[in-house]
Amino acid sequence: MKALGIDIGSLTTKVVILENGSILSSIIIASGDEPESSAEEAVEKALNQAGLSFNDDLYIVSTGVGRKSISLSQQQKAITTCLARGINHLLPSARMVIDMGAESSTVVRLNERGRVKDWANHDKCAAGTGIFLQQMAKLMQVPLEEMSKLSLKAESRADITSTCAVFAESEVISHVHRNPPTPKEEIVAGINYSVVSRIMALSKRIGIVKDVAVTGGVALNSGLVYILEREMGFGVLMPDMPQIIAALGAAIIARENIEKDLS
Amino acid sequence: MTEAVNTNKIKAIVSACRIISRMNRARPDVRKSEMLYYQMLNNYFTRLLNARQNGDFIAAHTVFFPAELIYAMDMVPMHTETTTWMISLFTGECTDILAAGAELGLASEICTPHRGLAGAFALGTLPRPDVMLWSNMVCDNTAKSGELIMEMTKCPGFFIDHPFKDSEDERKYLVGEMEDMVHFLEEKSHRKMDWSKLSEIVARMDRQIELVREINELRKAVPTPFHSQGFLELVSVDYLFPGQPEAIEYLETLRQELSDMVKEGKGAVPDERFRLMSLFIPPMYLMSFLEKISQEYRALSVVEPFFTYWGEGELDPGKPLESVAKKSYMLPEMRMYGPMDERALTSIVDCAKQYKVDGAIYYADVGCRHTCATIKLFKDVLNEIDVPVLTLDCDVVDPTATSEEEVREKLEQFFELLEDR
Amino acid sequence: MIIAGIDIGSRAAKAVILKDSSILSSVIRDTGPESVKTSYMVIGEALRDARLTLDDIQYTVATGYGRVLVPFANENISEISCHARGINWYFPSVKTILDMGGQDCKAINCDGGGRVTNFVMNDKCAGGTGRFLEMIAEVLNIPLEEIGDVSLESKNAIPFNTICAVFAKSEAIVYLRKGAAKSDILAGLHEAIAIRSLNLLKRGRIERDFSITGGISKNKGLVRKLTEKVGLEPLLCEDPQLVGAIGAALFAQERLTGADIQTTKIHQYGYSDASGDYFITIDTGLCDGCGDCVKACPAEIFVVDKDDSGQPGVRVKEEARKKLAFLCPGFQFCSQKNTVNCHSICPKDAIKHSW
Amino acid sequence: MSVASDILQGDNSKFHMLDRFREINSTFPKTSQLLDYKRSGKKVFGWLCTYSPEEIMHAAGILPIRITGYSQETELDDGNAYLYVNNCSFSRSCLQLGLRGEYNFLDGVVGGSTCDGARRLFDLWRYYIGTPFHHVLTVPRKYTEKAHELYYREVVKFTEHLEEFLGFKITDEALCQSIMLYNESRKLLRDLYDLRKLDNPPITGAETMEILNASFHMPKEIFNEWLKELLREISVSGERNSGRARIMLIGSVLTNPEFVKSIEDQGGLVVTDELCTSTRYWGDPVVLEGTASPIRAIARRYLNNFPCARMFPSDERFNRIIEFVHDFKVDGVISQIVRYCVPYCHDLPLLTKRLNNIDVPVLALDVEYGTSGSGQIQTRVQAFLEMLEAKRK
Repeated sequence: MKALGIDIGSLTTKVVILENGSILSSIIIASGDEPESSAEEAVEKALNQAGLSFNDDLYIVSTGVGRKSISLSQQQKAITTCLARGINHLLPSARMVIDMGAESSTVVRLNERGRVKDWANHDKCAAGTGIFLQQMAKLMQVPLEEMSKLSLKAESRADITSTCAVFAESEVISHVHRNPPTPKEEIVAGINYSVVSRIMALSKRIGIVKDVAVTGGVALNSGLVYILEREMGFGVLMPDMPQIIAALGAAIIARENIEKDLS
Repeated sequence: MTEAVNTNKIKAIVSACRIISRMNRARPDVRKSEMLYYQMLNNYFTRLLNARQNGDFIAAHTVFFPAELIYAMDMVPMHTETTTWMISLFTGECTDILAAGAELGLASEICTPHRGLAGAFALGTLPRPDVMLWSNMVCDNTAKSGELIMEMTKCPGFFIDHPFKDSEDERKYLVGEMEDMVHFLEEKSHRKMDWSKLSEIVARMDRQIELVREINELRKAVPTPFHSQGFLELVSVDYLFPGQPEAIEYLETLRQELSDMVKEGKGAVPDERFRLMSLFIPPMYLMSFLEKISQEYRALSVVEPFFTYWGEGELDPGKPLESVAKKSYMLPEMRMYGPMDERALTSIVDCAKQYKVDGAIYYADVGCRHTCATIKLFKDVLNEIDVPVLTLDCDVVDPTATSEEEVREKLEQFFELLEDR
Repeated sequence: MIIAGIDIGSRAAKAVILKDSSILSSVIRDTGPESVKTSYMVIGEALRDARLTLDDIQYTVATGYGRVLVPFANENISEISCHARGINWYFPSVKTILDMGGQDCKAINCDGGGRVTNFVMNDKCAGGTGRFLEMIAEVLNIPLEEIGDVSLESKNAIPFNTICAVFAKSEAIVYLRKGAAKSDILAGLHEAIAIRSLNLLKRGRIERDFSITGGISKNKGLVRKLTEKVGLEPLLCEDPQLVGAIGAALFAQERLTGADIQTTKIHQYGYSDASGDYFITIDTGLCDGCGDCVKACPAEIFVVDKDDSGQPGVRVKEEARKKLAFLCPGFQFCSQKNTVNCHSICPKDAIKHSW
Repeated sequence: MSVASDILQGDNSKFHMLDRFREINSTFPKTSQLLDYKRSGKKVFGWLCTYSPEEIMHAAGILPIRITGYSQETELDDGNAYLYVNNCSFSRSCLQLGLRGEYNFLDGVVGGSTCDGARRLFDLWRYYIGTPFHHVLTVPRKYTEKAHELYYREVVKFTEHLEEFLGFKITDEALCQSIMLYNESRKLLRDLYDLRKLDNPPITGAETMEILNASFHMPKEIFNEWLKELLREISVSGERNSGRARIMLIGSVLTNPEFVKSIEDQGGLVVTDELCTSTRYWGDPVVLEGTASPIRAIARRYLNNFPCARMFPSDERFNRIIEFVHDFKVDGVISQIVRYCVPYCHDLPLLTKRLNNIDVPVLALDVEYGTSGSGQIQTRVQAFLEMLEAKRK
């Protein structure tokens, strides 16, 4: 019996298949309007990759925003639980996970057993991490990858203080239209910094403890992670595939359930 | 502002109470206390509705204003915040009164109950009072909302300045404020303060507090006998009926019911899973939803340090005014709104231990700066004794603040966390 | 006298060139991340269309987010003043303006001379701005231009819990997952925005006539909802996005002449509805009220009378203004059928059709 | 810490003394006088709002300085984590500075139970930062004799607490001297403001704010001398400022001169204000005559002083504002309210009505503490000024 975890995010859907502790296959696809179909598509791809099919008997655990809207999972688990499990599997020393997703960021504290001790989501007006960065990239007409490079170049940064993603955007615009205009890289650095400072506020609310691991698509933005480390005052851990950690956690839970059923 | 009174929303509260009572009568398993509770609400708002016709003297007042004095002068009290809450609770609808508040030019930073009640007066949802009474207990909003309402409804008003700390001088000052207020009321209403009646009320208030303490004792039982959102009954009974006979009747009935359940070892839900501490007030418009969730996950609120957990002390009918002043310092809420000293912090820890709570839910009403400013503080204190705290961003009355989906999502995460431990 | 108005908005940049208070050319482009470039781009295109060079422009006023960064502008004036002045040029009777821009939403009150008497702006919450609708359009992947029309298809609108751009989005996603119709989601959101705009308007004064400017006013669904909420039929001009730039140009003209240009004005009659724009513009600056068009028009929609300043001029009949689409077949069609028509016969070429 | 003032140093100022005030602001809290003070073994106390009697501290040989936040709007991650986003950015800004050790040099903090933000700031300050001495006075919200009696008792308790902490008594002579000193700065500041009543005031609002900011963070002995010198400079300078309209600034705590400058750069001549960081700070003198004790005189002054929106009845404040509108020939009022500054939010509708009744338009801005007035705010100010001009036509 194969343990399979699906993480249905607002932008991407991730699937991880486990076989006794090791990742058999993992897949990331863009989420469509229909979570059901995106889930099926992702699972199918993952199965093919692992040389399996729907006929093999599978135990599926789903997580992420869309976890409830799919029929093919035996169990649904909250993103926090899965993040904890996933990171604990890869980086057992981590006591804190900062997951920077598309819609929102979540900070999770783990106890010694790698279980969720506490967590915090963004307050009402500070949501939208990845999407925010995407829009900013579009606004600045800089490809997302370029953003992090640019921000690393900046000597100083523009102040972008608004917590509301949309108003931060108009702050960016007024930086663009300022006389003299603020240099691009400084604006980009400012954008990254504003995201980081929101995450810092979040982390401080539940208390920062080493080691800290970063996950989620935004974790790939090296410029942002650089600022984050500077603010934290120490280096952070980063798993190889930061986007799939929640899916991995779900798969691990699936495996645990399989074992439970066996015993 | 407007004299046109449109009390449909209050009527809605009344009819809702009637319907609930009717439904309850049909239920064999219904708590008698619950029947009484809705009867009381029904009476409170019916009396308010008919006050004009009956030529009664309506005294509008903000939360934690000593309504004992109003009752003692035989006036009809109108608890402005609670009324706004109830509107939200029973109609699930307060967008228009909030919008009306905004149109007055009240910024969205002003907490919804106060923006709402200003709007409610503007729309004539609340009847025009004969006097507006308010105090700065507990926050800047309660301190400030009175004047605008006075100007809108063109009615006289009195502001009781409630000192911040608790000392001889400050109590003396508070009593002085109340004396002045009584003179003001006597002058405006041409009624005399009935001091003997006030003493009776104080005596009953003392009994009332005692009963709540006993009820809280019973709630320590595992499994806990009182249903999750039940504590709001206790809160509104104190807000609306301080020292009133019906309050005593309700509380005695409830205490009896609970002690019976405890004797039989019966819990409010079949095999309770999580015992929760509630910090601050849950969103009114999600009340039934939260009750449903607590049934679903068998997770109940067993203690609310700042809402049902009275401070030490007794009231002395011999010194009625002093007692009313003293009560304001014994209020559970006072621990939170006064100086945040050790007293407040230790009390939470004690509650957590005595009531064997598994976790605490912090309702972070985005409009309430007081409560939100202490989230971190309480989280740290409770985490020290290994009690996880869930912070739920919400608003007491504004349904646009949080949707059921958001709240369910967070609660499920929290219960998973508790499960995992 | 040739002057220019430049409006560098948060999302779109506009340029208008006026000659003796009639439009020579106008341009609308997206605002890039470098507004200096953008401003040169739009004025360049406008000049090309008008076959002019920058030297021909006697005075330029800039407005909008990027107003301070227009190198060739003689002066910059806030978009609030410019919108009031601009709308007054189209509809002198307008006292209340709702300007729905990309990043902010403004309720403006002005007097008969297009002077601002009061204004309110949306605060620290972007719900109800163009950006908000863009985000929603992205989620539902429907082109922004179409969401208004789609919302009109809704049978039962979904009541929305929030107008926070960020959260409304995630809520929309939730509803999508539940399989709700996009039209119903959009209808719900449009409802929410309309209510929000109404509150904004109420914080100022709501008096006749009422007009909506800015890109969003092209959104038929929203205009419908606003009309319901406000209870006033809004006067909509042909190109709501240009109002700011025209206002700026008019200020430029005022600076040159010093005189108030209220007397010479373009008059616009008509409306736009789901089926399209139906406007007849008469340049009263050129029109001498000869009345030839009155005779020429088969639909008899014209009438000659005196304006406020007693000048004779041709107008579109009061009763015809609201049903132009039915009375007048439109210039294309009419010009094919009748060799003699209002355009051909007008000695001053003062009449224009939008369809 | 004070980026804004650094920027200001850029434009070469007309007055030599002004630069010295700016230097204080740009170096605070590492100001030379402060450091000297500490080195000489003297104590420095921080006070938070205008209801904390400075004279008492000064008479005890303590240097009282005002606790202010970052001079610029900035990310407040600590502030947000501890005080949550819905407490005003001023209290969050102050707390963050405290949490980051910027105020570690303080020997004590003093405040009043003036508003929720201040109260909570002090609760968290005590719990997370801790300062050797910590005192919060109950400040009544009324002007009644009973209220005065209570506040007097509070000031006495504060004095006793202080004496206990210091181990010596504060003499009446010392108190009287402190009162003289502080009254002198109040008088000098009033003289400065009188200059702004002129049709072409010699000093701008932004410059005035630099002076006030310095006054919070330096010994009054030196401040008074400097200000005298500056007033002399001004009197001979023949400077004249003119603008499109005469503006009065009202509302929440404001310390960033950049904000005022952004209004003045657009032609708005800021001629006066109603802010706890200026007029409400130096408002009224302490009147010693006919009072039993200096402490009584101090207590009476602080409670009766130009009121904060927290006080009741609000018309006390409104009337003072209207008085200023007339005295300074104000064309329009700009109200800047820091988000979640609830007392001012509540007053705004009432005040706007009263000002409109005397045909004075009000521009309501809600801002974050430290804002430099860029972006959207600039547009509104510009439109407001254009409106005022059009109104005059």
